[in-house]
Amino acid sequence: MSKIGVFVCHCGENISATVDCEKVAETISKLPGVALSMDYKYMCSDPGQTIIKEAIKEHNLDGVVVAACSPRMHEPTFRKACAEGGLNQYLCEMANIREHCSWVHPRENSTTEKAIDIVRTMVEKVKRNAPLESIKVPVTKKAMVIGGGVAGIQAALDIANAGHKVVMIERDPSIGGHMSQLSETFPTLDCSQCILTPRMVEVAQHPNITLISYAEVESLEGFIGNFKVKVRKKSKSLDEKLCTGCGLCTTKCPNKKIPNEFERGLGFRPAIYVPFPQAVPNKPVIDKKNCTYYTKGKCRICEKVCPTGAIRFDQPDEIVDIEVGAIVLCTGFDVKKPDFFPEYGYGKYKDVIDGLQFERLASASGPTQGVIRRPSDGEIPKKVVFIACAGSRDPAKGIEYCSKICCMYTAKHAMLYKHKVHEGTPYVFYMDIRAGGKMYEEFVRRAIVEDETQYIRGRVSTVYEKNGKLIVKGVDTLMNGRLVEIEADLVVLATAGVANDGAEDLAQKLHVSYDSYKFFAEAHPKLKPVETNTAGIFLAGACQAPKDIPESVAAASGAAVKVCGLFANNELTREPLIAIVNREAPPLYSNCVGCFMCQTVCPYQAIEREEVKDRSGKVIKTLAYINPGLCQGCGTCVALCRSKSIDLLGYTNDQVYTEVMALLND
Amino acid sequence: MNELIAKAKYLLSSKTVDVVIGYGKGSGKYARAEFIRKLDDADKMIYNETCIQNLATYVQKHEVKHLGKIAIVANNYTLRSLLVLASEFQFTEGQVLALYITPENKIVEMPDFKSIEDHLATVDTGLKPDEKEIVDRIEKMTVAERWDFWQKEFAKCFKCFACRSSCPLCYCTKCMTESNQPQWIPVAASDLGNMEWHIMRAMHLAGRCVNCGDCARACPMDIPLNLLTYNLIEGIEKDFGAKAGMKATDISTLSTFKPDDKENFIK
Amino acid sequence: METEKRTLKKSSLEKLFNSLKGEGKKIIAPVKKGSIIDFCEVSTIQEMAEDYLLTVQSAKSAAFPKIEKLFDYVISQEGVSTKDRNLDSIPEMVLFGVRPCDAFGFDSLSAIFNWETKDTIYSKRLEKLSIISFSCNKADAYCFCTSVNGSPGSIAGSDILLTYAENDEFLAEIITEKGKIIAEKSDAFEASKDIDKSKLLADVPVLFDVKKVVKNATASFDSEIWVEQSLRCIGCGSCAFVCPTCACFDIQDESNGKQGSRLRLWDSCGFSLFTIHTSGHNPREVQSARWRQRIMHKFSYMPDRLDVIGCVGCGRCSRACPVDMNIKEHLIQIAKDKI
Amino acid sequence: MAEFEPKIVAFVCNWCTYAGADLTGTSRIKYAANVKIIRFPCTGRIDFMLLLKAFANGADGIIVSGCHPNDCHYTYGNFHARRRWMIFRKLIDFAGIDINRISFNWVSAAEGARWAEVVNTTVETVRKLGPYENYKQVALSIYDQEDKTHE
Repeated sequence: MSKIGVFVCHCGENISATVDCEKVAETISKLPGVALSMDYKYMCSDPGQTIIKEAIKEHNLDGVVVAACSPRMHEPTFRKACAEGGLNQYLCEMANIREHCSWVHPRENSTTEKAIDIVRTMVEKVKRNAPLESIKVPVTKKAMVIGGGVAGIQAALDIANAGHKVVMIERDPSIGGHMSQLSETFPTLDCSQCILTPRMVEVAQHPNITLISYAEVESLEGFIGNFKVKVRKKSKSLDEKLCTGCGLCTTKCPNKKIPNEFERGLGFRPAIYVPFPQAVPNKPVIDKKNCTYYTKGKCRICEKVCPTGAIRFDQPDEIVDIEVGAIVLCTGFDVKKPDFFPEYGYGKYKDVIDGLQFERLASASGPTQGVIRRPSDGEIPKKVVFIACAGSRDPAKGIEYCSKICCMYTAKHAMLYKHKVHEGTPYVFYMDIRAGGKMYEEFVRRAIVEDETQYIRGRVSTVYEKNGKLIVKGVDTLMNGRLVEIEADLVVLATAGVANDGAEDLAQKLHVSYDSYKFFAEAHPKLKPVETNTAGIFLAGACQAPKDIPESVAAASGAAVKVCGLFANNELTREPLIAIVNREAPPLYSNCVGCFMCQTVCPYQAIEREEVKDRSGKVIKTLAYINPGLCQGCGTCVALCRSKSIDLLGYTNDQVYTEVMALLND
Repeated sequence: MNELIAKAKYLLSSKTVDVVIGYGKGSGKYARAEFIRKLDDADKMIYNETCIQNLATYVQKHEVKHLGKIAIVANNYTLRSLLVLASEFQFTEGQVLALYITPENKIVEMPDFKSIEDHLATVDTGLKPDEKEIVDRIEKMTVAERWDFWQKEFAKCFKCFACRSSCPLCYCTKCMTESNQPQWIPVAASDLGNMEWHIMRAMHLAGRCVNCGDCARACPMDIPLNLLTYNLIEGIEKDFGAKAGMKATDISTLSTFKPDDKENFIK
Repeated sequence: METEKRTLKKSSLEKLFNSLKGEGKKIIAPVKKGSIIDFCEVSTIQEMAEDYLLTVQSAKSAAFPKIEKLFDYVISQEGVSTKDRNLDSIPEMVLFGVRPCDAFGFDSLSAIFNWETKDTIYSKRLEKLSIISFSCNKADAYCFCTSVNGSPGSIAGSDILLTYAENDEFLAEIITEKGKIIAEKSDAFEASKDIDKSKLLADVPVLFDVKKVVKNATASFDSEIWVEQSLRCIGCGSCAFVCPTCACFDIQDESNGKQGSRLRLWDSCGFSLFTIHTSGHNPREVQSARWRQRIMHKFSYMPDRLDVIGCVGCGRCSRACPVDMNIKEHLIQIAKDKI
Repeated sequence: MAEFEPKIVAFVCNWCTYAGADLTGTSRIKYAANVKIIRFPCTGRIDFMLLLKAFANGADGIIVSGCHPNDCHYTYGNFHARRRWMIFRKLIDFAGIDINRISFNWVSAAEGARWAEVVNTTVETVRKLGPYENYKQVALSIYDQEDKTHE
């Protein structure tokens, strides 16, 4: 028979005021398997804990029940005490007779009776507790950062500076992301390149960071601390070791009329190109779709002119396996495509552009060297209309959310324009101005007051061309819906920020969940904003939702800290309260019949297939296997399992069943 | 049915399959399962209104599995059972060749899941009017009446588990009722043991049962067990728009969810 | 004792019934329960099924119920205390209107339960049980009593056997002392007439030589026939549970954790877990081995050890079987010279 | 005669309702003592058999409660549980079990007062329904089943 020790706490008066603790202890002492049952004023006090420790030794207890407050309050305390007393901490249970009893009922027999029921139930449970050891999972102290925008850069640098290896994967030929396209940044109007470029270089030169540009994730295996990532290094048609980045090839390339992605199509680039002057790495790649050699089979001029003979036309894509312990997802966002705004004539009229295009126009390194010239004829626009919420907050367009950054950058655009074209007038059509943030409201005020931006509260119904002007028709809701018509020279759309193409695909590869807009989903909206529901994979930046630079950077540092926390130990220790699939002697091996209905209920992709093989290696049976590194112990699979092959340690079928019986049978 | 016999002989002689599971004349009301492995045995095969046992049950049987590749005479229930089994990874495509027999007694070979799925998409797999009628009748009773109705029925049960054994989807090697730590369900065929057993079984078939009715036919005490699953099938189709055994890749109703599942009882 | 022949008028049947009732005996008789006919307690003779061949279940539950409490127990700090069941609680019972094959079944049951040690509860029930059976004047294709040493008019196992004759009379055979007492108490019987019983009985042809079944089965443990015959079998327990002679049971405790009862429950050798060991090893791993066990136990082991055949040819197992495992056919096959 | 005091078992999840019930305590809100709580990590863990077992062991009523939709600590557990209850409730109702004796709720860690209310209303409902006699009889039947053999 088991030897259970029961310790009933008075909690000063908190329990004993309404519960007859002596009677509880006395009644419980008569239960089979109870070796010791006593009450004491403050179990959680040092003397109280000492009593438990000594009782464990003296009575050689194999289970302890502390009848006191909520386990959510003191379970760790008493489990620690038991461990110090030489009893496995998972053989200690708490009976909650304070929050669930003494505090919610008056001083009556029924209250004491209830307390007795509660304690008896835990006594019966603890008889069925098994000693458990915390789970140790080895950790590969190397992180992967996917995406080289400002968030990725920040995360990578933070982790690397903490002394851990980082592999950064960037889809494009250069890191930098959208921030490298920006001219100035709100609310300080300091030059984006000037603050970003040094960080980009730091990444490239950091001894702890391996940068793999022009590469994408193929697949992911493994679990927290032990991921195996397959990465496809897209062929650059270039031997990077030999290339010095002299750029001769790019000047000699005959095919120079390719719309430049970096300039958002406002400029051109050759087929062999470096995305932008400050690119990192600053070495060219060949754009196979547009290269004459790849399309027509002749040319090879770059190869001829290359002083180091670095061009490799026959270079294949390369798949590399990388083992990492944690992953930070920073794949950023995109903006809505032209076809989305037929009513604004985007894509139809050259002078209707989006915010990022305006950034390029305003950028000193841009196609117009920072002079605001409209794309159609290079004229300097006299009237510019900025349309906020182009797509955002528009259920009709399927985007119900606020893209958050547009209000600020629109104000910034208006200012930049005014600063560059003093005689010009900027107009802004807006729904609401959302300028929450340090110095943000002040910034918008400046745009309105100092730079005389005309803010018109209302939506634009249509934009059309009439003798060289863009007619913008809208309403001013503050002038009780008066129709407004502006003859603009340039129209700038603050297009909605949306998830990247392929975000869904990537999410599925990494088993992270995503919301209905294809933005990656955090594990908890408030308390786990940088975690995903796949342990070991973290989020930062605009791949989660539209974010501005400070937010992205903050999130990145947050994610970096999570990674460093994970890397702080050689093994990560987890509570062993996880599900396990039962094992039986052959020929049954397990009650599991491998229907894998459990696999789809698991929120953590913790359930894998395990093959039982005979000596010859022939598969006899395929069973569910629960990865202890991934299981979080919710137990949904346990309740679902028809053959009762899965059980949840700490809440086993035997334990919960017994609790029901004990609670109802006195 | 000569066409069927010829088909069986061909499949065996051409080594397409090692055994054809079909029907032969029975000694009672229903035809019995025959396992044709020799050409001459094929002459035993019949197909008529007495052939209603859901032969998919045998696909899971140890000895039958080991006979080799299987061809199985199938009706729509059999086909759906096969797809459920497939969706639960109990056999792989190509292991079982279904010989579906049309109402016009034409034999259609269904070697892969797609052919079965395409066929099922064209047939009416809903509850039959008479089935609906019984469910409605019981639903119209008061709770007390329903309780008495079922207690009388369950009292007949002596736990021979013919319902379980005859069900193609009850294939656990160790049934929950045999798991004894804890002993979830009393082993005794007592009123409680019987009620808990039948409710548990029905619940384990929720979203999986294809409504073949073999459990009720198998019961020597004539307990109308299929009513329990009829009722589930109705509700599951209404609440979740789900129907078991229509696709080999289906995810079972209870193994998934929709954030907007509608109920009216959780306060 | 020597069997006494009497006559019972159909009209006096109720008199007999009521006299038994009058003694406060619990009377079990075939009753129409919805779509099936089963043994139930009846308080008037009218509740009895009008016209029946056989009940779905056998009569064995009168002495070997599907649930039999062996003892109660209570767990306390001092340990476990048990309370034996009170045998006096077992009621005086009469099986009224059973068939000869059912009555005959108790011979094999007793052979098992009282093999080496006498099973007190079973014997007590049997002791308090009187059997008034009706000969069969009809049979169906599943019947084969005559092939296993039985007959539609067999007196074996009955206390009183009634055989329906023309002109609303029964030929009554008072077989045992128990029967005699019943007869006297009831005062329903009349002096015997000269009736040729054999003419009144159903015709059940002998289909196989049971000695050959015993010989061949015993000799063919490793025969392929078991696999062949059992391919169709789905391993449920319906055959065993309706069988008058199947006596396998399982011992289980029912408890709420602190107190409970130890029970004896019907079990079936057809169940896949019937013989599984704690080690995981199962000596009868496949259905064919379990089917062989069923046949061998009835036709080899029991004749060998208990000197009875474990089958009375009632055919219930075949009627109940969901997949038409017709035992008659299988026995005929086994009886063939070469298997 | 003293008022009937129903026995009620509450199956609750650790993260929302159990914490909510703790809050009821810390806020010193009083409620009926008839209800006793069994703690689970998640409503997804609650096996439907446990509800039957509660009745079989003499419960007159049952409370099942967990996190509101979208608040599940394990993201989806309560969604799976909701489906399970939708199906199970219909089934046992069809089998003649009184579903008015089972109260399903979402009670968050912040809803201490609501927990008290859930308990009190459930206790009142079940008190009106009275002891779950016919279920208790069936449950006890195991001990006298042999006498019912020939019913």
